[in-house]
Amino acid sequence: MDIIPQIIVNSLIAGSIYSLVTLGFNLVYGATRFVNMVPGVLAAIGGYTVYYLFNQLGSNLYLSIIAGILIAGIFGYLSDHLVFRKLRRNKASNLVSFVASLGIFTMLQAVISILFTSQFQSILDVTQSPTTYEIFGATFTWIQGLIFITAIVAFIGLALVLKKTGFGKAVRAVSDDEEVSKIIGINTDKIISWIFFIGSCLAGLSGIFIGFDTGIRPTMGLVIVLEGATASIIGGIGNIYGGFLGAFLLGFVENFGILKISGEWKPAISFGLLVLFLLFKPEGIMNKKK
Amino acid sequence: MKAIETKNLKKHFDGVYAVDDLSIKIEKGTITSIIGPNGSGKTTLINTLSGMLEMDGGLVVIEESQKLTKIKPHETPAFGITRTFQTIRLFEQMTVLDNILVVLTERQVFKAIFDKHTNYHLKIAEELLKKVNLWEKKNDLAVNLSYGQRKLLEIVRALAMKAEIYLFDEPFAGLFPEMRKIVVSVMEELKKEGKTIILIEHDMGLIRELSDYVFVMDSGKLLAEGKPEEVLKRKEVIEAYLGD
Amino acid sequence: MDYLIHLLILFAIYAILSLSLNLVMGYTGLLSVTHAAFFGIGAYATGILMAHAGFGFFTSLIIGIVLSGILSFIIGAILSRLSGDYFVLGTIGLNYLVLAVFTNWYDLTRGPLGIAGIPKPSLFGVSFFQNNYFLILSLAFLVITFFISRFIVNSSFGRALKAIREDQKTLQVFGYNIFSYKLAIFTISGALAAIGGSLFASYITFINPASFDVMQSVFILAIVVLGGLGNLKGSLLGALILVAFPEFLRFIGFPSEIAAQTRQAIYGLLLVVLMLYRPQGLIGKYKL
Amino acid sequence: MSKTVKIIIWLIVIVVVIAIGVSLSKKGGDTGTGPIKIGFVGPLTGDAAGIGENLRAAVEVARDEINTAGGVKGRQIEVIFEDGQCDPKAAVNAGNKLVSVDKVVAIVGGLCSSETLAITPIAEQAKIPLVSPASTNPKITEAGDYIFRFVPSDLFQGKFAAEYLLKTMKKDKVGILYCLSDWCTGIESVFKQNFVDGGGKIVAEEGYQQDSRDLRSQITKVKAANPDIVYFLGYSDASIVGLKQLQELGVKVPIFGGDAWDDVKIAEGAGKAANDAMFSVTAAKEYAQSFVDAMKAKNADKELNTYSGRGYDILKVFADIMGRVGVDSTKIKVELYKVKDYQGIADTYTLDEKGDLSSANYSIKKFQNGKIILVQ
Repeated sequence: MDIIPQIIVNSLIAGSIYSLVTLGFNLVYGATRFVNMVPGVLAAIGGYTVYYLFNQLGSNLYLSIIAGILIAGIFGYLSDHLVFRKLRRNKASNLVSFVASLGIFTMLQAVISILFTSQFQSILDVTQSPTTYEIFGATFTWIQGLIFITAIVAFIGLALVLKKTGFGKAVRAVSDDEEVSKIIGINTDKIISWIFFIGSCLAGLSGIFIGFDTGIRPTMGLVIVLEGATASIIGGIGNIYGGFLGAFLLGFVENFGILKISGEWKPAISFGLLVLFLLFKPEGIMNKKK
Repeated sequence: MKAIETKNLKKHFDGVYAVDDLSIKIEKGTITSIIGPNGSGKTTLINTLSGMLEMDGGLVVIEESQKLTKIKPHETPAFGITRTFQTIRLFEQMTVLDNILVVLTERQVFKAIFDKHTNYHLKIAEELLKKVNLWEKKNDLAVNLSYGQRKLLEIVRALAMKAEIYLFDEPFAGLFPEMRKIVVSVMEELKKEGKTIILIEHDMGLIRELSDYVFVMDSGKLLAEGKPEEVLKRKEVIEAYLGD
Repeated sequence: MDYLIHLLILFAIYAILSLSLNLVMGYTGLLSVTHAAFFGIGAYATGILMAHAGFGFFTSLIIGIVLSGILSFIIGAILSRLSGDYFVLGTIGLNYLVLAVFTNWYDLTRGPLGIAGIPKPSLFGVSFFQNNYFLILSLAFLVITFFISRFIVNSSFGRALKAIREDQKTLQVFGYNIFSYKLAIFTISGALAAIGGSLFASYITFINPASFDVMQSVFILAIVVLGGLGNLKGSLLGALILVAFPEFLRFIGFPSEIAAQTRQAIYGLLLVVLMLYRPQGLIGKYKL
Repeated sequence: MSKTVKIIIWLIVIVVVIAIGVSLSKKGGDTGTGPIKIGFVGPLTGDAAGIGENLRAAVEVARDEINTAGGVKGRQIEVIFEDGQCDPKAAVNAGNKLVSVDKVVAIVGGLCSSETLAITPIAEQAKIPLVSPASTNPKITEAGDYIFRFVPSDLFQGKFAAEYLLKTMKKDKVGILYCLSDWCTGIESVFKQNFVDGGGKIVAEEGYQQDSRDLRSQITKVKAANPDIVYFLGYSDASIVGLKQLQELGVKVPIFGGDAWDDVKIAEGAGKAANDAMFSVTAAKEYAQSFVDAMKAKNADKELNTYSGRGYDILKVFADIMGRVGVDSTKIKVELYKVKDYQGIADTYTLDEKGDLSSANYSIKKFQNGKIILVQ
């Protein structure tokens, strides 16, 4: 049998999940200019919120999902409000912000482990086998289809918001130059808070989807945020269009890569790609060379 | 003898030329001022000459012999070029003394590991720092000095290089009169030693007082050149400034 | 009190690691999240040579140092071309790559099975099997590492490193080839970290890839940041605190089910608080 | 001047530290009164914490039973639980503390082979018997005189699986999926060798990271190689995901796994996707209802696996031996080598001269609608 269609589908699924994280990562990076590890742990928070509400308390699934997204968003907002905003006031360097984000990441990840144990958990009721669809001999489940569609919708939605609305203009202004935006009367703290909130909601959403598709565990965040960062470097850091493209490219390279070499090298492929891009095309595919 | 020349030098940012086909010649042993309104490309010129920006076209000639189309920053001392910065760039979280010693001591990696400063270096540093009244502050971090002191430290750091060509980017800006006097005397001393100084300055009084020759830049191009007293009288020069 | 000795040995190993990282981070200003890779290279070199090839500890140690030096030279050559955020991400990526090699180069590293039965060192017939002898050995290496590091930071080379940290572009104008400086300090730092790795392999007697992952790099980074950037004594202090702290929790009867996580939560919090109020660490001389 | 002073201070500090160390290193040992201390090392946090907590509960059940029955020669047993996190460094921390601070007379553990391999030198040096209920790494056989285990080495299981697939199931084209851990790679290499030697063919061999949750591309490759059967080695988490993804991707051939699948969580987590997937598992014994009830009382009945029973058996054996020869570690060791046909709740144990089980019996189980059923 021909396995190419299946590998393509696998790549698209992986790419869709990466793209959600990458969208959030790039949005926040664009405005704050530092590598933020927090979205990784927010993905875990999103997943665990749904797990807690839906699996443990038996709430409505859709309400749980909305709650999961919002709580990830709120945590992201709080991280900005309590830590990063102060660091901006202190004129802290991007490295200080990075270390602080690493601290928040480590701390929240540990708290999740204490509350929910380090065990792997599945969210959906798995005693029923999932509905699968077939296309050109490649199969995928309805949840994977949903992930793909959501990724596309989230991307288009975000692109439209940034292009068409006043809020989008303000976001772009802040991303271009925070100081100037402040001078021309934009409340940059407020805009950045919103950016954090939206970016974190996207990270939470990706965590929830990962929970549906496979499952969740407290330490899931590191790989998620690094894959997100890798995809955004490939596409062009801070550029949401580039990030979207980079996410899918990463998905394809990873999954096609192991066609030729054995599966155990999969993580090496993505990080190898990261290092190659850093060296030879650090501005990424979509950004202009500096 | 020309200390340094540019021939059709070009530097652009995203297609906007900051230095546009500039050809100037600077006589050795003189103080040459470069003036012009903000954004006329003065600092870009200095950055290009010191290798901090890559040139996009043209040529730089050192002492009428070495023709350069590409200048790497760490090679500029070999051409006898050193500089100060418009916005102060000290090694902030290092002591005043270390700021000087770092430009005096060994550059080769392997030698540098087994090298510490010698008394000779220390004597030079002492001499230089005393010149600008910073010797007592030698163990303070550069970041803790006052603005004027920082400006002076940057100037003596350049002096420590023992260069042939000094690029001073607004060395007087924000200084009190007594500090200005120190800087003026430093420059006169350098000139006496036969060194070449390229000075960016806005204060017309100082330019008249100090410089032997003036280039006026506007939008990356050469607008006028000549002796200060005659250039500063020209109509197009006055207009360029007033239009700013 | 073998337990105290054990803790002091761990302290010595982590102090060596944080001293060597401080050279790169605190003195040269390069935020590296890949130190566990060098730690691992040293450990694997010693483990493989001693357990599988029958070499002695000191030969393995020297080979480990040289090997780690060479590899960190190569890694440094890649990383020295990057700066800022790209540098940080590059170091994380390289840590993953090195880890992937540990995990997948089965014939050499025995993959996830790890290398077991690594012997303890012996010198002139004296075996360091007893922990108190091993402690002397570890402390001796710590002292050597400390003085090498101090020699380096007090030299002209060290002064130039600090200047790179402060403003590398300006330093270039004064005639420094900063690329070779960064490369040199990366190589030295990697080689010194290998000492920690060798001691670790020979002390724990068993190594597997999981000990050298990114979180381990983060832990070493936390030691350096906590103790103090740009101050070698800070690295000693940081290592002492972070090695002793979990044991303190253990002894005040903290429930062991959540001890490991609580420790993580606390040192995460510690990093945040330090960055907000004291970015140079406890006795640091440099703010990131 | 101040520099020399500093160096001298340093030297003094070092000398003092060493002097304290040497003087304190003389051991007290068991005093003959108070409770008898037994050490425990296992993952109480981290990925394997679930199995670790279960093992802990089983050891507690054994301890409570012994103590309620009057203890050992009138002395109560106290078990000191330390977290090894499945990490060598954490295990060494724990092992050192047990040996030198608590001065335990014997150790149960570790669970992961990485823990056990890291603490065996400590136990060996301190001459304290250590019995692992779960570490299957073949290396442990040679780990030392004081090192025992109540679980068969992986060598047995890899060989058993190869023979079972070839002879009983008559499948000779296998596709292997295995995780990158000591347990998976250990069994995989033995299996591979025996399977090929027995005339079988390996058509695909794909590894995956232990914490990976996306095995689709590996499975796609395995499926494309058209195997008769898939040999899938993994721990609970990855196995749940992998079994689901095998089903999603339409792999219709039988699936066979290893003893880590003896975990109800997989049956529940993977649901129908796991149906009919078989696995080899050590020990055929069904737990007695009293043990299950006691575990239930500790809230630990959800993931009853073979290891918890083995942990229970180890503590019972310790109590039995100490009741006969006292708490002298060397005597306990000698008695451990004499364990023969000991009827435990999880298995019947006979130890060989290396401290390993002399033979291993495997049975076959399978998943069925969220439950685990014994096949043979």
